Amino acid sequence: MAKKKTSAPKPSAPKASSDVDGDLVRKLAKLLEETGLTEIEYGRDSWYMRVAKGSRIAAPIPAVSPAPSAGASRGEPAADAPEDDLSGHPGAIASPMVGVIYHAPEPGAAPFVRVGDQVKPGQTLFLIEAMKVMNPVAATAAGRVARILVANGAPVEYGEVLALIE
Amino acid sequence: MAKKKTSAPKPSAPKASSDVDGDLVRKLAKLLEETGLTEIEYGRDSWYMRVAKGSRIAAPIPAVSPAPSAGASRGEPAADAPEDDLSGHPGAIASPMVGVIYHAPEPGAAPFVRVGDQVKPGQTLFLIEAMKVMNPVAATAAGRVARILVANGAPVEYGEVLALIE
Amino acid sequence: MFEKVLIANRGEIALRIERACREMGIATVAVHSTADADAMHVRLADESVCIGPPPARDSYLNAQAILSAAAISNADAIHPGYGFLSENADFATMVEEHGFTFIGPTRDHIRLMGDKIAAKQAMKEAGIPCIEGSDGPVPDEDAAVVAADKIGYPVIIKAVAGGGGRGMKIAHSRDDVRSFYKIASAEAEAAFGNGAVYIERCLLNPRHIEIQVLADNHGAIVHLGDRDCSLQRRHQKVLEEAPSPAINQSERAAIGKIAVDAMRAIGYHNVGTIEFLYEAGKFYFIEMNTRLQVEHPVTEMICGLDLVREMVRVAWGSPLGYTQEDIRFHGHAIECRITAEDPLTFQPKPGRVASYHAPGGLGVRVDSALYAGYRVPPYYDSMIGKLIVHGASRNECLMRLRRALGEYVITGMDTTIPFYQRLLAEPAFVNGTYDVHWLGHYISGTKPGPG
Amino acid sequence: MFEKVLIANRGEIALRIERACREMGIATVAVHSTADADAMHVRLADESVCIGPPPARDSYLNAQAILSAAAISNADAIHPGYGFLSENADFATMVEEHGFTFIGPTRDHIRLMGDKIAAKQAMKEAGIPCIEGSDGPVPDEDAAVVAADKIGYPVIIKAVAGGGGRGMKIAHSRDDVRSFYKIASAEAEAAFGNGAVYIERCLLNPRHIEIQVLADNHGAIVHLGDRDCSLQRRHQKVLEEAPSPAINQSERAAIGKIAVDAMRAIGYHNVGTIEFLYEAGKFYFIEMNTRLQVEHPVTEMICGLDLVREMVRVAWGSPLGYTQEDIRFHGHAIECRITAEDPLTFQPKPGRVASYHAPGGLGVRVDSALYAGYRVPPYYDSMIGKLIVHGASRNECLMRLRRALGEYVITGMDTTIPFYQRLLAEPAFVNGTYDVHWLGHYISGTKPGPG
Repeated sequence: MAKKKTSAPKPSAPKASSDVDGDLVRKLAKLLEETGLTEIEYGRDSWYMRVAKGSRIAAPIPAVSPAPSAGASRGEPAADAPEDDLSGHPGAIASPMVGVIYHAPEPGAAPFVRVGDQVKPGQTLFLIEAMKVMNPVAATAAGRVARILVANGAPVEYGEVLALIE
Repeated sequence: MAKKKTSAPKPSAPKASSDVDGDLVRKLAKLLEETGLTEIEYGRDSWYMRVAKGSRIAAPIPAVSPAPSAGASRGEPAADAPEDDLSGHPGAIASPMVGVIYHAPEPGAAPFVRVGDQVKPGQTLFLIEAMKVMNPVAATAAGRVARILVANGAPVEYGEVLALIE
Repeated sequence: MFEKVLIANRGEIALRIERACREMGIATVAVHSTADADAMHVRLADESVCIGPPPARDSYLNAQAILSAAAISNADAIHPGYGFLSENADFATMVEEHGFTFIGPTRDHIRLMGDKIAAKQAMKEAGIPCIEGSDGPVPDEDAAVVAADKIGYPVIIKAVAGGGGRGMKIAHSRDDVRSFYKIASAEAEAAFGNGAVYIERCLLNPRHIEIQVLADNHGAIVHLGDRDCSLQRRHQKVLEEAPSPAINQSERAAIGKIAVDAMRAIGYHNVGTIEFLYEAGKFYFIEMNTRLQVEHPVTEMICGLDLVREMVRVAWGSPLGYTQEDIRFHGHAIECRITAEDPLTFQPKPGRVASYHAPGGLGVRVDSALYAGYRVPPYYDSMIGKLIVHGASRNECLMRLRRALGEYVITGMDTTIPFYQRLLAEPAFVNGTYDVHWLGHYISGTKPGPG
Repeated sequence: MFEKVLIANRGEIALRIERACREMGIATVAVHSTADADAMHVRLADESVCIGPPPARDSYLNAQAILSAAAISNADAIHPGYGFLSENADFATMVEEHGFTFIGPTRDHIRLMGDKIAAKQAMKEAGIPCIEGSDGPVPDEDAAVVAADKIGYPVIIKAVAGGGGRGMKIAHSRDDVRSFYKIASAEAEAAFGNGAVYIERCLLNPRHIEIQVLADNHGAIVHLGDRDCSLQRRHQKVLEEAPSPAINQSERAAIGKIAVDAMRAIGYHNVGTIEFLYEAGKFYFIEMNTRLQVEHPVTEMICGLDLVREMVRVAWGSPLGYTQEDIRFHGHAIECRITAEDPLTFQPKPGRVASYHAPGGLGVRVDSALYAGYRVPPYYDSMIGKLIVHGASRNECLMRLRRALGEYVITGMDTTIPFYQRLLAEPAFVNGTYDVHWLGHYISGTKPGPG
């Protein structure tokens, strides 16, 4: 009968994995053979894996975020994960403001700290210039300067990791 | 620093790895064997896991698809899964065409078959009227008429299950 | 033309401005709080700068951080969007003093219109109709009656020092004025220590109708017609349409001309909106907004102009290049402000968008920064998108709105889409007969009060 | 008005028609093959009927199944969309004979225009410019020269019985005619057993420009301007724009008037498109399409009409209600046909849409039946959506197209979006100087041949 929508919109379709290159297909085929599985699904972008034996069923690949992005849409590289990871580092010194960072009190002077230096809490590590005012960035704990992550004179944004103290 | 998109758009998901993790597949295959499951799904990114045992034919997945539908958008009920399930029944008699179904050769006459009747292959079960032509629908195998699913005079669409022969 | 514009905003309006800049070949800098690192306006901009933690006062209202972001990204100009710092004359001043162009009106006009009393005075002098009143306190009953007679009934007797309804009385006749004068004065004395009262025309069932103006820096000024924003909940606009179903072509032209003349008189630049109450064929000035408005798309749809592009062009110093006679209005447009709120109680409910599918097809425009997987942060306004539809007639527009709302899929969180679907069944909306009070009564389930 | 319309199509055009019907308050019936049970046009229709298995000949081309579906769903009328049965005069006849209204031209006009020789003759008689030719075979060299002199050089010598380029020679001068006449005739004799050749004007770098017409059943006819569809790959249109960047206002008005006069002469009803080759200021009839076309949205964008709504209204018997003078063109529109193909090789690649996010904002329209999770079936056309942009000028339109393509996200499968992004960097496209051969050369990486 004609399906009135009061009774019969259809649930979504079953699906299988698709869109893989030949080598990948061959590799998966070989794995099927080797393991005696009847099915392997495999995801991309936000990882997914599914293996099955015997029956064939429908299962969703978890939704990947379809958000547009200037980078992605232009096919440009899209990862600075390592940089992001540092924000979770216990000794990370994050920028308290947007501005330009300086390693030394004035041009030509020695830097406040160098990698390897021991620092005390409250010791000035950098200056950040914002709106023509120099703001000191101080160490929050004692330790050794393990890494300095921004170059002298570089612009920094809020929360950007400037250095690691260990 | 200001994030130029040439160098630093933020990924929302881990980068795709085009290499299939063969070890993972082998590990999951071994788990299948060991546990007697027929299926393992596995995800990442806010985690996902699913195991299954025994065969399931069609799994309607809740909320997998964001497709608009007239029914859904009006908050109307949206499932006739039981009806759909019958299409996989081995004794299902599916309508070969769109039309109006008749149980009997003419108004007032006895129906071709009733539930419980034994039928032979080729035996007429129904007539379907399409474009003013009556087309017989015949049994494809011998068996007992287990269910008749459409009322006399009802419109039927292509592939709609008309009866079950067991 | 500008090479790079910093957008000091977030959400759909940041995206809206980015789109306009991109279409003009201008690079964009998005600023964002840490809560918005994954927001669409950040993803789609050419560059982004994190300017602070989630609270708006530390990020989107942090003028210093925004100016530092403009400095380190070498932006030429700053577009403030709406809300946040968009009507902050001090911010506009700082922007200019740091050598950036502020894409909006002059700081002086922002300041003038930000002072509601000075604004009313200036607009009155510039010929904008304001509500008739006694021009100061009335000393006694007889003076009150004289003033009320001159204004016409009903009038409202209000405490000069007042607010909140105390010392406020509606008088429908001379007798009422005589009866209520002393009561109002006594209430005012009791409440505010000042018994002085004044008299104004009382509007019972006004509509909110506003006029969009656009001016370049060379003396060219046009109006882009009217918008009807009478559907309000707690003084927040909920749905806007253009043109207003309540006024006709000649009223439109007349109030438009008055607006243009007034803008010329005060030397206004860039975009602005003059808001009026409208009742019984007359307009009464409320206030002027010296910025782009949320509801600007309905104007764009009927007059075929890109208002953000025009703002940028005019801020650069380009001439309008057209006159009032070139502005033509086509059809009708309606905008729904979709919010992350319970569609019955309007309680804000931020959450994660599980799936997202925007409506498409002829006459449908969606301005939204949502996407599947996006988490709506709890720190900011609950508006998550605007659905704008355009049709040859108001009826076609309503039918298209119904169709588009039915196609719009946002799962995983509550939105006000179902509210708008219900609204489309209300005769007062369909017939366009609503006033500014109607929606409040509709939502609370109460009957409108006596007219 | 019709109460229920059956849409005998699938994909974006079925959705397009559904949207128009819904906005007119008309119920819709979707038909579908078993492969399309989850398609958007099925999900969004009021009712759906499965009419057959995946192959189109058994479902979307199955006239009997479609008419049965119309009968069991009590539809009043059938809209055929484009492709499938839309230009099948027998189907139109069956539809009418079974008591349904066919939403399109009359069966006689469909049949006439389906016969390319009869169509050309009829159009010529109705005043439509056709390519100049010898009106039949030329018996010898001298006759060939006389004919060629009259037509003007270059001319093409073609086999009467021919096709596929054999027996076909381009002659740039009298000497060429004399040199090539015998060769062409001999080749024709060898290839087709018939040495007769005729002579036609040779177009070297033509554009494809077409005129949209619309007629009611009461004698009112308008043209809705032109579309330039010169960007073709293997005779398939790839991108269309309106108006053509190659013709001016007076050429447009002139060819439009010729089209309207011709349609009046043949008593045409509903929509139709007269396709021309255009070169050096002259139009030459190719064929007439008696249906809605894929590229109709660019016309809608610039003239503000809903063509599907107009088709339905006119089929019902409603008068147009406007005249040619009421039709005004605003700005410029471009349509990209997004296909599920490799963006370099154009190899069709059906697949599953992993995520989907359509571009939004001012001047952007998406007509697509895709959604996240949808599996594009391998049985039908590879077109999965149309991106249509409108702008005040062609340049604004191009900038907006670039912006919108950049926002369009379809993952999980290949689409031609990257192809269009590359196209936007090509001077021949940006400057609008392309002809019908340009895209083929661009894609194959070859230089255009000598002019």
